[in-house]
Amino acid sequence: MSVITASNVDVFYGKFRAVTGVTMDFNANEITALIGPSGCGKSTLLRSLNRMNDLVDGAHVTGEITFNGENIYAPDVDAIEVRRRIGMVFQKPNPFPKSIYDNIAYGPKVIGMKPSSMDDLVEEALTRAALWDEVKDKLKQSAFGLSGGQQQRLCIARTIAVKPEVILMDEPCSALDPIATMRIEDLMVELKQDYTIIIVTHNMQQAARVADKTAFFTALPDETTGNRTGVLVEYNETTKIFENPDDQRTEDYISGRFG
Amino acid sequence: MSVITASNVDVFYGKFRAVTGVTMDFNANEITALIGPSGCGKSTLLRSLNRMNDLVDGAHVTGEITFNGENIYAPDVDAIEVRRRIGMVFQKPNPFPKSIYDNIAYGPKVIGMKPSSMDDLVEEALTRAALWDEVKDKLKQSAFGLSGGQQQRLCIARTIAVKPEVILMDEPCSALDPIATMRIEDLMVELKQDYTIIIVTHNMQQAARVADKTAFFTALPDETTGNRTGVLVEYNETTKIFENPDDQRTEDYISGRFG
Amino acid sequence: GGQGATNGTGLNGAVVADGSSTVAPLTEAAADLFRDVEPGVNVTVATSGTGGGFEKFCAGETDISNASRPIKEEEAAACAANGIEFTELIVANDGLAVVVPAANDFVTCLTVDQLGKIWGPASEGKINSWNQIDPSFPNTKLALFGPGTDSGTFDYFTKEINGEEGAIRTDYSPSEDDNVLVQGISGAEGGLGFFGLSYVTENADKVRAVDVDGGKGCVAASEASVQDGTYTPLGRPLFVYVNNASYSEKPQVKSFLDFYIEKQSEIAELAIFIGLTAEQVAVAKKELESLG
Amino acid sequence: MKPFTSIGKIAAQGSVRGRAKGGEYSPKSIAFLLILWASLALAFAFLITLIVTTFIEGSPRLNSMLLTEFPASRPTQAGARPAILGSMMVIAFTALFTLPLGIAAGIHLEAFSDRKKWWNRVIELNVQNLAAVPSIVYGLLTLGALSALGVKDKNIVAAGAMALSLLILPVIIIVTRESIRAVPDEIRQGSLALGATPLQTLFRQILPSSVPGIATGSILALSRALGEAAPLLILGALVFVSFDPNGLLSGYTTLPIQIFNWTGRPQEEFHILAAAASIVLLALLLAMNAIAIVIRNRFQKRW
Amino acid sequence: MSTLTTQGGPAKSGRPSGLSQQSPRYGEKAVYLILRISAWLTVLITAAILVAFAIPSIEFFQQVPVLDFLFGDRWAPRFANSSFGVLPLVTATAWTTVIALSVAVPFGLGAAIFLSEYAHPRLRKVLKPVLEILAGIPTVVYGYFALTFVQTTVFREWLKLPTEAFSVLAAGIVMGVMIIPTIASISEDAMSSVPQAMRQGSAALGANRMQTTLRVVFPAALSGIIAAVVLGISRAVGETMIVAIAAGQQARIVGNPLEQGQTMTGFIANAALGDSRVGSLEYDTLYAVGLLLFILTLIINWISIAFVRRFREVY
Ligand SMILES: Nc1ncnc2c1ncn2[C@@H]1O[C@H](COP(=O)(O)OP(=O)(O)OP(=O)(O)O)[C@@H](O)[C@H]1O
Ligand SMILES: Nc1ncnc2c1ncn2[C@@H]1O[C@H](COP(=O)(O)OP(=O)(O)OP(=O)(O)O)[C@@H](O)[C@H]1O
Ligand SMILES: [Mg+2]
Ligand SMILES: [Mg+2]
Repeated sequence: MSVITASNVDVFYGKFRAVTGVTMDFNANEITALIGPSGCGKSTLLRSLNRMNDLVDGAHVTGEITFNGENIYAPDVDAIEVRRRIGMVFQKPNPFPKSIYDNIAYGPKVIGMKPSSMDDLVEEALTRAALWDEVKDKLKQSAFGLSGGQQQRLCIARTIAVKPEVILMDEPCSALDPIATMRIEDLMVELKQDYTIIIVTHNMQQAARVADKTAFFTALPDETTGNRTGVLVEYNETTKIFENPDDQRTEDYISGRFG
Repeated sequence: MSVITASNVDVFYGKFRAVTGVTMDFNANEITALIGPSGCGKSTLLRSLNRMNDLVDGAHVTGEITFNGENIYAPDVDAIEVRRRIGMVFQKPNPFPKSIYDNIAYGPKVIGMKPSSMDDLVEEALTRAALWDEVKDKLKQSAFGLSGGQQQRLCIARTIAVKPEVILMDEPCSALDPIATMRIEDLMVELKQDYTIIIVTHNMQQAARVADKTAFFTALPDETTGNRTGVLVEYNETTKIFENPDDQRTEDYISGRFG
Repeated sequence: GGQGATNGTGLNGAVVADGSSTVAPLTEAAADLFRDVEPGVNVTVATSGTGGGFEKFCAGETDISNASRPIKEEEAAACAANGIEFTELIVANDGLAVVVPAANDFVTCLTVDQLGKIWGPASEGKINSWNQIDPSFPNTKLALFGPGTDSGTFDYFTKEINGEEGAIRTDYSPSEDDNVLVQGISGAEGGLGFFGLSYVTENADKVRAVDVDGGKGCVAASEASVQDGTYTPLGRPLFVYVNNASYSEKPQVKSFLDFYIEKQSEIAELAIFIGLTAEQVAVAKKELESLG
Repeated sequence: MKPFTSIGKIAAQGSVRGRAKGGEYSPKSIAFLLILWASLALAFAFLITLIVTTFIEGSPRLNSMLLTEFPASRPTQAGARPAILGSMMVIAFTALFTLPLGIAAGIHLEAFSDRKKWWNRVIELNVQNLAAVPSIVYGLLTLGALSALGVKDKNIVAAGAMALSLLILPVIIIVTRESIRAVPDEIRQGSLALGATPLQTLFRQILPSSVPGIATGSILALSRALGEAAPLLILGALVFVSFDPNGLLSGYTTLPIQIFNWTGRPQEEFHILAAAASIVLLALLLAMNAIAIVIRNRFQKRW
Repeated sequence: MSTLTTQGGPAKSGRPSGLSQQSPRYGEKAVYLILRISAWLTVLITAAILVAFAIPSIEFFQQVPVLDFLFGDRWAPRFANSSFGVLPLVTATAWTTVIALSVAVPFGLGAAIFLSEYAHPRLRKVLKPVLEILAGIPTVVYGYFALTFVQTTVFREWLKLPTEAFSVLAAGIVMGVMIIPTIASISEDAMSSVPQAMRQGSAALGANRMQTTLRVVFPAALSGIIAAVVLGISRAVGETMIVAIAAGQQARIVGNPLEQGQTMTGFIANAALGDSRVGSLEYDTLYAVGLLLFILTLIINWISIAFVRRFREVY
């Protein structure tokens, strides 16, 4: 069952077309990985899936992106609600300059959730993000005191706390060491029971390890302007992409990596 | 033949001992990789090899580090001269806000080299760094216009231009995409004909691909204070480390990665 | 710059004046007119106040000291101690006007005694309403305005009206800026204040002067009454003091002062003061001649 | 481990259509934005009224005579020439005194002082404190210092420039420090790793990169000094100057003082003149700010 | 590709192979010395302030007991029957400062939030320099505006407020307007330097712009905002021309904002315009009040530094 679908999506920054003609479905309770060389528009596409691109001046989307069948760019859709339902974790851990507890409680508060016990909600979010044991004694301390990997898990916990349906992750491990990376990968696999996860990564092994499906993007010169623009080359089961890709460019990219 | 030797080196930040008791030799014309989990002191040790740590408030080194047999922390040794002879490339490409040409010419100028032709010197440095063909038509343009991978090669070229004997690299590819990474790895292998290279990396495959020798570090609780401090666990031929490590912790780390 | 136009006798050098801010516009006007004749001479006019001016004058720092009152004994002594000889010149007349809002329709004349009752230190906090001055006046709150404590005008008024320099009730609104006083008086129903006649002339739409009875009946402040001495006690002369040595040794100083007296009526008109009587002019000329 | 009752499995939660309660267009958000708009608009409206009324009042005398003539007792013939020149000269000397000193001190504090030494922290704290001292205190300080040195003539260009220099020196130091701090540490490390000395790194990498910040901050500080009247009044700056100031020891007046003096005159024409002179002063400020913007745009580097 | 002859092997660099210093670099030592001396000069300035203010102040306090000065409620230094209680000046300063801040802080922060969080970058690029220029309008101009327009036209003619020629309210409000650009500009800097990642993180949780602004950006920028407000306080306490012109010159305890009052700076400006002889009691009075003003700004500044330390966030 597809939760998010993109049909013929172009994303522009002003006049510059960063992504062209992407059509793909993202399935519920699966991890989908987006891979491809730098600048091919992975982050751009990801941000357009939950309207984070609205925050970038001049960015706009054509084509259709639906969430549970509804066009998220329809005029009567509130971007705020979209973002609450489709959460996002960023490349660099970005905890708020608040205590660990307040980092988690912030989301539920601003969206007006009224949990019977905020403490329980914080504990559960941290537990799901496999962070509870490490921080339970210092909930009132600043989140900046955590290590990079812990901060990233905090950001995941924060996202879980507002009960989204989809979690977008943009290179969530690139700032982390292998051990922290492993923990987050384990976490992703665990979370996909309940959430749909879409992840951008440069790390081919990571995609191979965690993703159910993988999409390979690359940047090609635009037919009309000649500027380079991101296109979807191939989208398939992860094993297929890594073992027996249909497209030569996918093969080159993947084998180049393993060369 | 060992170019740099460390004997029983401890590195402190103020009272905090970040690295404890490291003894190891770095051989000429080889690539040595330093691996280990985040915070185990790889960068700290690397920076102490060319006295970049002098720039950090409160950092100091005990034990002995020699370069060509001379103790680089001896009182009459000039840190500036040490840094010229032992160059460094950083995790994030850090070109100067100048033209590509001036980025390369800067080093030779400040250390008072008087090359017969600066143009030749620039060309040669860029050629060695496998960047010449890509930039030869835009030498006067700002270095910020280059892609991340090009910027990193520019930084390598800049380092080569002052003719160091050793090049230290601290995660030089972590900000780059796989294709740019590959080019830099090729470059390292080529450069080791003339230079001694010491590289810190989080990417196990990278170490396996390029390094002659690999050292595995980890952080252990200090016997006296209980603070975690970096120690050298195992140092050997790369193949040995990856295929048949002596230490269980090395094995765990490496296999965890590949898990 | 600015020089090089028609040259009188081609004098140059500086004439340094300092002192009362009341008299400064007069000396500035003189300097202004003088520049047309002797563009090479730099006349500077600073305003350190009458006392501050004398301090510099007696230290030999200035050639001319503007003063809104005669020099005091201790000031003269300071001059003598430094070997500074000087000459006093009257350069214009001024009337201190007693001022009410233009809209005030009940006061036309105040006696010196009434003024003393209004302004005396003893009235502080006690005399607060116009009908305490004269029962025929309405029960309107008195709002008093006057120059700040640093001016020659303040010294003069307190001495003439309250008998001692500086003796005055402290609950009036002082300002060194006469325009501010005009604003204040015109805006208060029961406003009353005192300052130079020129500000009344220029602000006839906002304030008016009342007559003053110095014992010989009500006299309006005007050019004639000030010049003929009937506007007592608030008519007063304005002075400049000249350093004798400067006058005899610096041709530009001599030339400037001669010009000052020669053109006094034009200058007074420019600065909106009252010119000298023929008699006063003769005295001044004689003083200058005696300096050589 | 507790069961995840309150988070649990995420069921479909209905439509994303319609305005969320805390949405971008909730009444609260719109009210908030209106308040922000209003504060900006009101502040600007007030200031623009101020400028426009000044402009309207001064426009009859906004002619070349204002720039070329000396002050005069006849308002129709008076101009602000010596005041304009005086302002420019005082500001020029202020810049000359304070820029080298302030930049050097800023460099020392930011780049070379060891913050572990208590005296360096004292200097830092001291600079912060000096930046908050009112201008009139610097006027009194200069007056007192000159009296103590036995200088009699305090209404000379040198004294005015000294008071204003003291006033803006701490600001220049702080601006320098901030601009240097804004240069990424990678640039510094990159240079040092090539064998450049700290001073070479400073002069060839860090300072060129901080030029926009230092220049903009300094010009803003200087334009503040340009509008100051209080400290100069305390020093007894002249009000009637019939000559062009011609050096450090020359008497002078400045535009703010001339304006203050003219507004104090009885004749309405002088008030008009004062308004016109205010416009000239604003034009000078505008010119200085334009220079700052040009410098900022020309030298600005993107990291 | 040219051959690598000049590049050569690193060992053949032609320089001595030892690591000891190649030249003593005397020039560099001289430069360091110059830099250090410049920094120390600032301490000299403070020392000079202290000495310059201490000497006349000591003379003053030999004639006027410190307690009479600090707690006396009648300030009449130049009248025949003189008195030196500084409280009237302090109350007037307090009134004008509080009024100015209650104008400048809300409006300044409102403008700053708008510019940093809502305005289009191009609009911000135009408005910010305009604000900075407005901050440079000479205060003499503000002063007359306060007196003739705000006090006379607005308060008395339009609103018919029971006030006379001057009021601390008119001076305070206009002073507040004067300070708005300062507070707005510095707080805008502080908020703009909060990393974009914070805003994105908040938006991704479903917070709207107002929530992001008030609950994430504002607290994160708090130390900078406090610094801006404190700078505003110092400007208000130290501002001279506006109060000298519009607040009035009568030194008396100010009971309500429609009254006039002489502030500390107003007194200094007026007294300095007059003829105080060096060494006279009047002259010393100037410095005693100046010293009090200096100490007050120091105290405000120290409090602010303590606050900023407490709230500083490192990203
Ligand atoms: N805010 C922006 N304004 C204008 N252009 C942008 C913006 N963000 C990205 N781009 C451009 O859009 C293209 C795609 O960028 P994007 O960041 O999506 O690439 P990416 O695939 O995520 O790369 P990476 O792997 O380096 O993160 C690039 O050419 C980039 O320069
Ligand atoms: N400038 C510094 N001051 C104080 N402590 C520091 C400083 N730099 C690093 N440390 C500490 O020293 C220890 C080793 O840090 P280091 O950066 O060398 O680790 P690393 O192995 O390079 O980690 P990573 O893989 O994350 O780069 C860490 O505990 C770190 O917090
Ligand atoms: Mg990306
Ligand atoms: Mg590191």
